Amino acid sequence: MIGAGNVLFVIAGILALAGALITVSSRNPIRGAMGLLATIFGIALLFLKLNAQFLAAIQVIVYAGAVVVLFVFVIMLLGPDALGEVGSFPKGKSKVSRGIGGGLLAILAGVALVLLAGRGGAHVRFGDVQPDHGSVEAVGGLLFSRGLVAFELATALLIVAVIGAIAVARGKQTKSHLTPAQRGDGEFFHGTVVARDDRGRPPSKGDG
Amino acid sequence: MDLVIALSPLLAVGFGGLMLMLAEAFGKPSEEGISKTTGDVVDAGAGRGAELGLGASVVLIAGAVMAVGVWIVGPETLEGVADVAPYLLIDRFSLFFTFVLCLGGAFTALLGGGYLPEHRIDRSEFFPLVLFSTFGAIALAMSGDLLSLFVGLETMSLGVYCLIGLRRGSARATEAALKYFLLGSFAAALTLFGAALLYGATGHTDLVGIGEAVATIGQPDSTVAAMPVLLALALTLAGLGFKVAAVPFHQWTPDAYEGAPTPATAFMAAVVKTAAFAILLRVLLVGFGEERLMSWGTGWPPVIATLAVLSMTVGNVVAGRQESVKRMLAYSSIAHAGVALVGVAATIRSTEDATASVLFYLLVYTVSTAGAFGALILCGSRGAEAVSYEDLAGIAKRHPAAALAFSLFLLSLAGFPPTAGFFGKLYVFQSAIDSELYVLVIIGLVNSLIGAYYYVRVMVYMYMREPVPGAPVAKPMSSGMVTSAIVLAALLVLGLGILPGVSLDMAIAAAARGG
Amino acid sequence: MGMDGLFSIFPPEDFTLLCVILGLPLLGAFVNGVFGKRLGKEAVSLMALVAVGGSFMASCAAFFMLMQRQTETEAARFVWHGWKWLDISGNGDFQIPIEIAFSVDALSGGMALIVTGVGFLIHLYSTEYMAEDDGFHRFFAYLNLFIFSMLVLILGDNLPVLFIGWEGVGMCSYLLIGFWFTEEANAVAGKKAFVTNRIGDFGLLVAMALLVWHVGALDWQGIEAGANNLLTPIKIYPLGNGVPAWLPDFIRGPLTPEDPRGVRVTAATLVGFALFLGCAGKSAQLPLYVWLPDAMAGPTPVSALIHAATMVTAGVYLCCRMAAVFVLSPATMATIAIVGLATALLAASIAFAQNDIKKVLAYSTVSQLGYMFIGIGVGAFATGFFHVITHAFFKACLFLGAGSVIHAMHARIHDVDRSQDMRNMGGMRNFMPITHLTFLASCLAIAGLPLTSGFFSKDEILFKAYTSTIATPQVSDGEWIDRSTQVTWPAMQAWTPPEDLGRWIYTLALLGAVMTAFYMFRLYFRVFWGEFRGWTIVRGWVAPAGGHHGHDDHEHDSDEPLDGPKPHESALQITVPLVVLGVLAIFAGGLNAHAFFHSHLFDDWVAPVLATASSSVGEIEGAKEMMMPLLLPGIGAFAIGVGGAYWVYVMQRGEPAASFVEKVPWLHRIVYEKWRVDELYEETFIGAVDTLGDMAVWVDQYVVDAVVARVTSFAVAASGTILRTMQTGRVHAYGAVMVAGLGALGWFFIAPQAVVTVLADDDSGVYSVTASPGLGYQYRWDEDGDGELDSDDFGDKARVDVQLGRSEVRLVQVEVKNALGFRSIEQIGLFRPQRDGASDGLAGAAQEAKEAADSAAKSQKALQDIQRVLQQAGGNLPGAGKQPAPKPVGGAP
Amino acid sequence: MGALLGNVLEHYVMLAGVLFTIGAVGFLVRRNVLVQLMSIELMLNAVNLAFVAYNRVHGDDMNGHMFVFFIIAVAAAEVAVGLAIVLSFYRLTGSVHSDDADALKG
Repeated sequence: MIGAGNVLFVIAGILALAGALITVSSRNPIRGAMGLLATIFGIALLFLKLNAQFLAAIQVIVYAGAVVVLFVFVIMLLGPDALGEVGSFPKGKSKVSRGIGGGLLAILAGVALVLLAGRGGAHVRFGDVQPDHGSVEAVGGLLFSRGLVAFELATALLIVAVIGAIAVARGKQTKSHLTPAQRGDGEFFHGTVVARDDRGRPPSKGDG
Repeated sequence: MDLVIALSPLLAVGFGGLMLMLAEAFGKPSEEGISKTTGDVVDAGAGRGAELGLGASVVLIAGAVMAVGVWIVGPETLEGVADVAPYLLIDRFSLFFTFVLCLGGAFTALLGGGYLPEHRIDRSEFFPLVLFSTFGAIALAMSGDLLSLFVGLETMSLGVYCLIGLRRGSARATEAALKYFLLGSFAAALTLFGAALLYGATGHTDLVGIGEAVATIGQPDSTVAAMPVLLALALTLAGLGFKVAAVPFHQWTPDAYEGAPTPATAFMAAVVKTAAFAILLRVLLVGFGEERLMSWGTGWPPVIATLAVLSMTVGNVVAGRQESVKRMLAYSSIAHAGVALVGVAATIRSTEDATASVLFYLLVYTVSTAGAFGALILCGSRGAEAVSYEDLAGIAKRHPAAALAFSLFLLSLAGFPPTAGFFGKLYVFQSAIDSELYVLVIIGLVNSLIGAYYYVRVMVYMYMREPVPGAPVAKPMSSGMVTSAIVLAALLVLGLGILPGVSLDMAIAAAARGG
Repeated sequence: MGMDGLFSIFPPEDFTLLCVILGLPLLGAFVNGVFGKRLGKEAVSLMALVAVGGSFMASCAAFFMLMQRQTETEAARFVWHGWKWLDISGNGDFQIPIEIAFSVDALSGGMALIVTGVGFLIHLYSTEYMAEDDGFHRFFAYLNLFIFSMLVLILGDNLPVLFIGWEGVGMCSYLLIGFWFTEEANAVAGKKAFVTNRIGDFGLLVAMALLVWHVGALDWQGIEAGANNLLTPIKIYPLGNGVPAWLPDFIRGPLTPEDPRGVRVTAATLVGFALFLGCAGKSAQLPLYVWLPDAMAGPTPVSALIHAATMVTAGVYLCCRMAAVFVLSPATMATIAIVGLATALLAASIAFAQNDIKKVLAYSTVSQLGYMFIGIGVGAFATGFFHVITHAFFKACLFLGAGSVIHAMHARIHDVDRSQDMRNMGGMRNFMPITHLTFLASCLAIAGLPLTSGFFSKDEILFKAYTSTIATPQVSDGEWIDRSTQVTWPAMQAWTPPEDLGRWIYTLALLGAVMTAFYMFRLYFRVFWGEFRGWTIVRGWVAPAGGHHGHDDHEHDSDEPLDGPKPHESALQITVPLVVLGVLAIFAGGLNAHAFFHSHLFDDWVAPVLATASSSVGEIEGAKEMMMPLLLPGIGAFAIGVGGAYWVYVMQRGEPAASFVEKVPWLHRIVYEKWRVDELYEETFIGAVDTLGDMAVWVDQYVVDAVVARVTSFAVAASGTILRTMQTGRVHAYGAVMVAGLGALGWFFIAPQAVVTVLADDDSGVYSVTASPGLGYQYRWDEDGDGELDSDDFGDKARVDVQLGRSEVRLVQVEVKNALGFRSIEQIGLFRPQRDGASDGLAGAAQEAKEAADSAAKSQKALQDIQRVLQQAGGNLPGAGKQPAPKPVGGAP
Repeated sequence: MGALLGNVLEHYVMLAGVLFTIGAVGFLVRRNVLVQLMSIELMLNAVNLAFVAYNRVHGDDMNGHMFVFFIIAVAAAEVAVGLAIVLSFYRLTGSVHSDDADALKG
């Protein structure tokens, strides 16, 4: 019998898988980002199916609302350069790349399927859960009681991310790529280190 | 109140970081010579590297002192400690690591305070990043739960990625940051999947609970499946092996070490590696400490032993072929991770002694490697940095003190008596002998022979070679902060060598509580 | 102040005089190193001399105090305890405290006298020799530091402290070799010395670890007291109990047919080998001697002090110190003697081919060190050590004399290489009489002129080589707990060297003595006799068309020097040490002149210290009567060697040739043109010798150097390069390697590992086989050995007990299934030996062992041999053993 | 089978495993740094799914849910830092091709 719940699982699963495949295979990163979005929504649906309402909401808000948007923003910022891969995949050496990629995928997926399903073991059916399983109250209550320590630790993480992202990315946003000659670092113009640079870049005394 | 005392090292570092941020944000940029010290970027707090570095090192040393204080008070007498468990375990094991990590962070801050202005990358973000990254490292070392493990690991790692990428104008630095970031995130994802499997199999995320659940496998009424646990073990080992830079999860190391600003390199070698070993020990001994998993046939000890052999051999062999001293030190750090892994594998028999030997080794390695990078910094100056062996030719004549200090740290890294490095190796190999891992010991000793070659090679260049006429040479810089860091490290290297007993006793005490 | 006064100031149990002995050179090094530049040369010299001189005086005081206390049987020993350095955990729960402690006894007291005494003379010498060097103060700081390190090495009361000195002298040697570090050769030599010594140090470290484990002590008294613990069989193969089959028998010990794994090597042998590796590195024995000749690139006083008199003898000193350990292993002793012999011969033959005066002396040093090790190896510790002392006198004198000659030559030639070349010398006795006489005295001593010091020490070594025997120790029964298995070994006898080994050593060492006498006098005659050949080597001198090299300058009249100063005798600071050492070189033999004077002062002096070791050393029957007969060949060797050299280098070049001129005119031309005679000898006799020398040099260069140094370093370098290319810089490659590593880890954990431990009891015939535990493992067995698994179902039974009859062989199988259903099968061959008292004999070679085993069985307990067959599959390192491929069985979901 | 679909733990875990594998393979074969980052996000999402599914079995302790909450937070932080580094790399080299990051090697 295929009930409504089962349909939801199938649809969400297919959505997630298809999105994932698009993400890793599309040449255009925008399309990849859209694939990621699909996966995220698929997984959010599965969260709902698993009584994880709170996480489903967070998943959509944070991933779709922040992460994917950030990706899209950066891709837009870079413009056509974001395509990045000229001729490597899926064009040019594509047969080899695709072969390797496909092979790896098949092997790893097979291994994962075989192992994770707990071969030969009985399937674990979900039982009943409390009505507040996965609700905002339940998870939130836990976050501010037992999980408070981890929560506080996460603040440090966010501070680091903020400072770090600013420190690394701030500055002139002009598209003024260094010429190959400038790409060497002022730090590294001595001796053989530069000689090893196969692009033949002459040393630069500047430090950007 | 007890809890505040117990957490004081962590709190000190965290609040210190916040204060430093405020000081940076509301401080006036140094008027004089900003363009001289920061390149093109002028921001609040820019050009104050020396002051901020001093502040950061004071905070971190305060953290170390507080760790000692809590040690003396005795973490087991503090009542509130149980409240933060299992996310943060305040025991002697984590206090030992807190001390070592604060020490490593303090070295980094001092080195940064001298290095950044000299090389015109005096970015004020450096020091809060060091503090928060150390914060993450301490949290990682303290964590007794996969959740805080993950959060601490990421806090530490994100900070380090940014420390490397801080040198915005440098393609090499950015490249190093990019590589480390991509592979680091990948490894973190692997670890996470392992965590998920463990949770699925055991229903626990705390290591003690996991350990207990794993022990029930095979009992008739057990609901825990063996296979996810084993898979999770493999994934966890891969993820943590990445952070400790064990072969074959090591390849990011030389690239990231070479591209990063040297103080950041020192941070990676000293702090990141130490914290990763702390959690590796805790995970293996608590989470996977079950008898069957610690058996030589099927458990993790043979895997760790293999990683150790590979790391020592590959690290040493490739280090000998480097032209860049910094890159050589990167490979040597891989080799040192291998030696520490020998100690981890030795926990198979004499668990406490072996753990203690790893702890002591990490302390020694932290001090020695921070000193070595400090000496490398001191040997160079803007536009004439010490990078390759040739750059260092004849430096003993131009800056005898720097050359002498460098030699001392190199000898310690090579394991010559009576430096600290010798005792580090001695204890590790001794515990391996106790566990009858003779092959490991022999391979380790042969490797330290190979290692002596390239460490001595640096000294040969410094003392016995003259620079080729016209070739670029490193011009030594002068910086009180770098000098003080080196002096501190040198005192510790000699002190730990002449009187290793005290710190070893502490390591043994730490291992007894933590294992 | 009398002796009592001294004892009240420095009580033997808190002997602070040692701090004075050690502290003065350290103080000197510190002052000269830090303030030397400002102090000026006079003050630096004074400081250095006072430091070493004071240390010498203090050593003398300590020596006299020792004489006061020492009796014939009881060794005096004064100790100073510094502080506790560290604790090492031993085998078991106890801690072994390692102290910073120093002690002095007959052995170390004598050595300290040599080091400070000869050291003082060489310091004095250096004040003149190095007078014009820019790094004067640095040189003396290093030299003082060397004396300090050497004293730490000698006086240290335990192995770790000795090791500090051991490393310290290495470092000082390194610094002093590279003293003129502008020269590339010095830098290379320094590095070579450093790296070669590290190989030796590796041995010493291993020895320390083993001593901690087996003896539980690292201080001299503790080691000596617990040395007998080393007479246990030892497990050297990492996980199994046996010894690898490819090891030669004398390392494996006697083999019994019943026990296919052989009887194990004793701990004493392993410790002995490791210690000797350390000694061979420091004392330049095969194959680690390569660094010493190169190390002569440093200043000459350094060669004299470090590379001849003191540091290189540290290995011999350590051997004497640990004599109680060495005698427990006849295999080690024999190895030491043979290695010493081979080194002595090889180095002597190389010395023929050298023209650099310092190179000849360098190889001669290596050769003499070989003799010392022969002495050690045959159990004549006191004699070997006596040779250390006499060698210190005559070799230091030779080096200093050579330095004096070089100094004189250098004043004329101003070129380091050419001023050391013997072909440019000759006739030096006319210019520098004191140097000549002292040099001659030392040459006679080293060549073994009867009644000189070298005669007594070397011939005593030869005598002992012929007559000494090492008692074969009884190896006690041993046991250890190996994981869950208890393993017991029966008592047995250790390996005994073949009986005629001593005779062979004696004969070959005699040949070496001939060679020594020859090359030393070749050196002597070419340098001091004949005509000075250095006239041509002057700045601005141009060879006439078709001119020859300097060594056959027959076109020049030696009475008409060209421009440039004549060689002249050196200053007083140089000649005084020469005279002192020369006199000692002649007369020091009186201390131990067994042969003619029946004097054995020295033997008596060190005998109490070496008493434990000596008790294991005996002599063959009638040894006393053999002394004179064995001495005569030694005197003959001296006569042949010196006579040969005289005939070749003096007679045929001098007067006899001139008298021929009148009698046989047709010979006149050839005799007149004496260089042709020279050339004839070059072609024939000397040619042959030179060829031999060249071959030895070739072996040195291409075999020893190549095998020891090049091949290994090439292998390391090549693998480094290959691994480097794998570091492509590409993120993908890195990620792929990581995933591959993860895959390998996963594979290891998922594949079931059928690792088996066997607990065997041959007496009852019950063999219990335990399969290693694993998460989610299930097992099924084939106990009866019919090749079929007994059950179709897997169970939890991880252990079976099998009962075997005598001589029965059975193949037990276990199949392991893990949680995924992957399986692995392992076969264990079990064998119960026929070991039933007198039922069947043991084959020839092992007869002795069998008797020993039988007697042990009677006296102690029933002969019991719990065997354990450890199947190595996967038990060594993962992947090392065969790892059965997992076979997926069962339905997939 | 049909009735069980979506009510059995193994189905979710298998789905998570496959997603994780797709992400890992994407990380390994793609050269575009942005896509590699997205692949890592896929892997983290797969982990999230596994955690939640397991939590459904382990009852009401909500530990798995809490873990996922933190993973999402960390992922967001990671992306912010990662994209900053990518931008910086792009500014210097004009490329988002990870094979262009090969100046450091050997």
